[in-house]
Amino acid sequence: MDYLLHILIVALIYAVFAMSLNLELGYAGLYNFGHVAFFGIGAYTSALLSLAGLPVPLGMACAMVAAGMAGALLCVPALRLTGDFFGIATLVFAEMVRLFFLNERWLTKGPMGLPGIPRPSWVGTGIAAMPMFLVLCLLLTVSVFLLVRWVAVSPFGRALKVVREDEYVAQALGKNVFSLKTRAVVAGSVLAGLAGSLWAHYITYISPGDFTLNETILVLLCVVLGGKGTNWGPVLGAFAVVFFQEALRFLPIPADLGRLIAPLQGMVYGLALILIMLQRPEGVISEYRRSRVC
Amino acid sequence: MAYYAQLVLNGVIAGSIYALFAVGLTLVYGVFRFINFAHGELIAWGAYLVLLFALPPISLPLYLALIPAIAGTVLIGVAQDRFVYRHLLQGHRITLLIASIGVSYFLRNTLRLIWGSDLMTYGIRPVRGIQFAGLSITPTQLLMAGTAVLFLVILFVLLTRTLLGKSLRAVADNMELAAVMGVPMQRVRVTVWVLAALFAGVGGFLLALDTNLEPAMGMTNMIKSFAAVLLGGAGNVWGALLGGLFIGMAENIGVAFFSPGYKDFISFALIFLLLILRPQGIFGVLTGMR
Amino acid sequence: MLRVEQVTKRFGGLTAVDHITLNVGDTGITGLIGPNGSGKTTLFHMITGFYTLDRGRIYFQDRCISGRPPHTISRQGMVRTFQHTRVLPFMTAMDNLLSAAPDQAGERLCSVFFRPGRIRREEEAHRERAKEILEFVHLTPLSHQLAGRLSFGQQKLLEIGRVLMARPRMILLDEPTAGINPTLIRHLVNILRGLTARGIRIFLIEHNMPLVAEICEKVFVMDSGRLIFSGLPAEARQDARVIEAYLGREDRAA
Amino acid sequence: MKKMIFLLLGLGVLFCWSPGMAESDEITVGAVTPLTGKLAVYGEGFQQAMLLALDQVNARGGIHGKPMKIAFEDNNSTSKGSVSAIQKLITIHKFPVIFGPAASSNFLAVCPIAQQNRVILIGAESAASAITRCGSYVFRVFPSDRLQGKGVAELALDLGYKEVVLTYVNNDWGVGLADVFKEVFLKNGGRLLDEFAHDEGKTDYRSEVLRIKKNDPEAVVNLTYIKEGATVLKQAYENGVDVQWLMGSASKSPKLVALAGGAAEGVIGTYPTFSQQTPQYRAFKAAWDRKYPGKKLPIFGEYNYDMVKLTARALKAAESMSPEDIRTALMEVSKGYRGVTGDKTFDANGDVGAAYGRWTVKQGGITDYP
Amino acid sequence: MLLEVDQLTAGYGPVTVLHQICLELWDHEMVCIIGPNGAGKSTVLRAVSGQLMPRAGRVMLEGRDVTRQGLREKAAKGLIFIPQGENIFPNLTVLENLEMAGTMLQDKGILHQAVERVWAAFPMIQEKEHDPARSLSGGQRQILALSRILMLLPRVALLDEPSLGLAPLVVDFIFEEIAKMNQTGISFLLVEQNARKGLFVSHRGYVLELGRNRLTGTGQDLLNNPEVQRLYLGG
Repeated sequence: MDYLLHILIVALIYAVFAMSLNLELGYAGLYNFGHVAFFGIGAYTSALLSLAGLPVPLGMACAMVAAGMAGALLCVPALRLTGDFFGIATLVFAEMVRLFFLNERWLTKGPMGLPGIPRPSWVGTGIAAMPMFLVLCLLLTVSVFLLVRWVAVSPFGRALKVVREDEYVAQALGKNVFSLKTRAVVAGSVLAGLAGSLWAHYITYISPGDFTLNETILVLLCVVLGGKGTNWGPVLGAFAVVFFQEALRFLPIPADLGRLIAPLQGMVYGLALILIMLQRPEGVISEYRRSRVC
Repeated sequence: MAYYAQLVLNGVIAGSIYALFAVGLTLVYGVFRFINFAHGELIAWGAYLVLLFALPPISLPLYLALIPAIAGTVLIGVAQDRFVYRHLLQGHRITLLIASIGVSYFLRNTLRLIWGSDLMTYGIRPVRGIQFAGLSITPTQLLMAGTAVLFLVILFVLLTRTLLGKSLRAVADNMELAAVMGVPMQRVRVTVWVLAALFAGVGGFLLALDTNLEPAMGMTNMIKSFAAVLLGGAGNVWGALLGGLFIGMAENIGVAFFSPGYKDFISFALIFLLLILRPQGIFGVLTGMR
Repeated sequence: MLRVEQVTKRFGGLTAVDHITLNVGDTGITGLIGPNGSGKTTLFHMITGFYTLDRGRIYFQDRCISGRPPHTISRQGMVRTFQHTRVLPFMTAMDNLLSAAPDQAGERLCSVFFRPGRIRREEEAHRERAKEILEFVHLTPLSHQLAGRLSFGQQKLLEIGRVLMARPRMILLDEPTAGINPTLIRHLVNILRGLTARGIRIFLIEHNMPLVAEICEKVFVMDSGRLIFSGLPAEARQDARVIEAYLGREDRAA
Repeated sequence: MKKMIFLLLGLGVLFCWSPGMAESDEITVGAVTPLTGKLAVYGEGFQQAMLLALDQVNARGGIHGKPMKIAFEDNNSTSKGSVSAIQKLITIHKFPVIFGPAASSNFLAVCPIAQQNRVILIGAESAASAITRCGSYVFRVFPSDRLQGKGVAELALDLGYKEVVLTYVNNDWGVGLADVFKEVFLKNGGRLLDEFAHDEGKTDYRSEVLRIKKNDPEAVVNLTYIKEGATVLKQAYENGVDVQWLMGSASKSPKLVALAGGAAEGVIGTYPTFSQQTPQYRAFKAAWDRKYPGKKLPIFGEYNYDMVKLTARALKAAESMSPEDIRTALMEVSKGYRGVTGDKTFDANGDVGAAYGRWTVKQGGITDYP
Repeated sequence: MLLEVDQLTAGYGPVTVLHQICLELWDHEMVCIIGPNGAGKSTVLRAVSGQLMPRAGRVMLEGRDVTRQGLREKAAKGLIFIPQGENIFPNLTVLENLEMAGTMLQDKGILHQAVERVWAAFPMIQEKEHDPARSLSGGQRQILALSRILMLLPRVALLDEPSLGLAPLVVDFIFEEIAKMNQTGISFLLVEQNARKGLFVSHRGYVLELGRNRLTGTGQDLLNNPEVQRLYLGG
């Protein structure tokens, strides 16, 4: 049963991660291809602080703050770029962050990674901790979901959509585009930091190898598969992707063909991205579906 | 002193390969206005296809294996366009970029599926470098630099002396006008993909000849070549050449001062800075192609 | 209300706007006309902050606005439309309007979380206003339709409604009647007249000359980046330089 | 939307239908193995060695007449994959014994899970010294880095190299080993001319090689893997860097010679050794050649073999199939057990001791350094 | 009749710009389309040339229906289109621009002859043969664009606002050159904002208003027609 708990926890963490990306990609139209950087910053901050003896909730809060600040820092230069160049800049930023984790051994222990990251004390340790951790994740995911939905339907969310649809119109209507985008990225980064710190406290071990381009592609897939700009889309996408990954373990594949699985999985992801872009760029859940009916 | 000279020399040679890749990226960007993320996979496929034809059961000598391999790479390049990008050109550029990330992921994993993640080699015996004025250069490195120069010269001739090349530049300059004048658009777009794939494939082969083959070899090189593209001003072929040389030298010389763990960091930081300092320069497409 | 002084804009070797000085807003509707490529839209872009100025200054309500970013200019009460209609296609007509409401507390992320009550009240008020405006531009039945699915003319009306929502003191319209049918043009004229009655100044670029003659109290004529005429529309028709700009030079042609 | 629901349903069905559940008529243990990802190169070899041992166990009647089986679970060479894999093995299949993943970072990620679930985790090739502190349910048949780092330092000093350049692969294994090496080497009067990490999985190490050349050392300690090691050797050779290369156990493979060609000639390295003259080793070699004719022995294959054999022994000796009993049995049977790789007696931390041997490349083959 | 446009309807996306436009063009004739901004003049040329597919109506070239044919096919039949504004390739040299203009000429020799014709007619751009076209002045750019007519020697040339953005003296020069080409037997369908200029050099003129035929007649008649002035300036 713990295995199912494990999958659920992973899926929930990914759902938070995907929702944070959706805030930028779906609502503000910012194609952040380096979102994993904030996930990683959150994970490392939280892990380092709680290893240093800080209570876990405080560490998680600091993780969110740190990720948010990193997001703000990235915005200042990167938001001057538009569209795909913003994407490339963020992608490169994420690689730089990963190389920082890898090489600044005094801080992050470099490739050795950080083992033994504690879980919140009230969650408990060992096997008993799993259901409690699931509850924690569920609580946080639901709060994030409600929060994101609240933001999305608020005038702020509407202003973000205006920026996404037409920056010139937004400016002509008196919207400070730079500031709106910055706030979207910071909010997205804070939530990504939360997801990252959850991840760190769940897995209890992190190393720079966990925060590569592959993770970005995975979470990007979650968002575009589920439906960007929608509330349920990223959650659905995260569950679909995580469950798909785990389902592969149950395929009766002969041991000597085992090495084929990961590439096949990668091919499926790549193909999924291509097909979604070709057939249904808006994802499974469409942002405009409801209005189309009337 | 010789130490730094050697670093520069190595940088120049690495840079000439980056330039080969950058040219393809720049051509595609110039004509279709999107960053083909899957360009790196053309590099890797070029290298691996040579291996396919050079190993049993086909067992061609390397230079002969190169021919079908490059043909195969070109086919992949054209297929990318035919099956994916062509259908998306009307839409948003981001859709294209995500699709090209998908293509890249798909192709790289196909490579893994066939050849595995293991490091491969053409099995060339290591040869002592030729010593010259305190510098050392291997025949392979010479071949790399020579081929890069040769191909860039061929490209120059093609773009400035042939009607097709001029059409290509015309399309990059003003696609609508080119269509009005009856420039054969279909041929031009195929040519762009053929050229991009050709340069990537040949570059990939040279890279593998010099070092080894691994599935992610294209990915890292593509990102660095992108730095070269930006440095030279997107679309500018000679800019890409200079940009490639600069990136190659920067990361090689950087090792003398930083931890080698930060080798990639240098080119990434350079991309980041360039994007931010010269966001306008990026759009100087195909200027100075002469 | 709006003063443009010695404003110049160059693109490469081309001088698109050449030392323009004009004064808008002492009358209800002011027109800006001129042949294609004479720099009208460029001037609009400069007034609303989308282009930087190479020279000159612009004052709105006696405050210098040149060099300010577009959104601050808009917040001062000068709101524009675009030459090609730019509604927000994937948002409903209602949301199109709501998003234009000025100075929304709800657009600050902090208040979204900490002052929900105020935002709800504010939204309520905006919604009421938006309904009035939809009524005013005759789009009430379509308020929950995606803006992209409206007809071209309806989009034009929506765009004007959106400008109104921003509580402007002056609105800049770039070719408001381009591509819409005569009935709708009449409708539009009525709307514009209604606006001036509320004290909103209108500055518009227009090619439909009879319409300009009908509604504008004052016109400026531009040709090749220069201001060649300012005065009453009726006078403009008689002015040799204006005729020349439109029809070509008499001496060479005759 | 409909399609999506069907897809989810399909996945759910796949999910619930889990073959290979532990059945009562066979004894199954789990194994987290890098069958994909960057360590897949080694993973296949590990697997083959384990299967070889398994065949022998089952040929001799298995565990009390029941055949023994190993359920392999891939970890994609990542810590995330390892955690998922071990979760599945522990909670779905409820295996009492699990063979841990290669690479210390992956092993370290899973060992708290095993310890907390009270499931026995055995490693065959994870060397990080931190594993010693993993807990009472974690064992390894591979000696800790501490021993190997010390071994390389002693090798350098024995050969008379007091001033060397140290380079190591920038991952958990390389960094851990380098730290121990440095400690021992410096304490015993050695001096480092330069010290730097090199990235994992690159194809161009020329600038690193030049950095070595600049220091003009007599010897270079290069603690790295096969791929990286071969590339460094090859490019150093091309650049005319003629030094004595001192390497660790992870590079000791015929593949190193295959990749680096003549450039690998003369390399000296250490490895946790065991005599190849023992009957155990000869039997193992013969069995390997019978089962996999023409295939070279994989790196760490012997350890994987020993791990399976030792586990089988413990399973036989255990009073029940509960992890506690197996754990007791494991400690018991390991006492004085002589496997292919020598004495496998577990200490209180579940570690084994080792003797370090030296290898060298001579005429394109790997032999013992005299 | 060389070119006949019958009941042509066309537009972009949801907008219909042209409503049942009818035009005629005879051999050796120069016809000018005038009308206020937004009348759809340029759209007529796009729809006739094949750059924009008409929604309804017919385009007949020398009695054959070519409505559904594309730019290349029509160009092969002797109908070419020179768009307004950015109608050269700035980063190609002048010579390369000409080669692109003659891209439909299959034979190298013919191309060479065509280029020679251009050099003979416009020595001032020959001087800049190897300079990038972006270094040309506005008038030279327009000449370079018009050279395409000299190279291809079509039956009909559709010309969109050749005077756009040019100084008055240069405009006169451009129109003189157009008139010269007309005298060699090439028919022109011209869109011109500068109504007097356009009508003055043309045999006949059409006046469009809001995408519909409004007036037609000889150049002189239209020039003297007060209705034209009213259309432009209102009142």
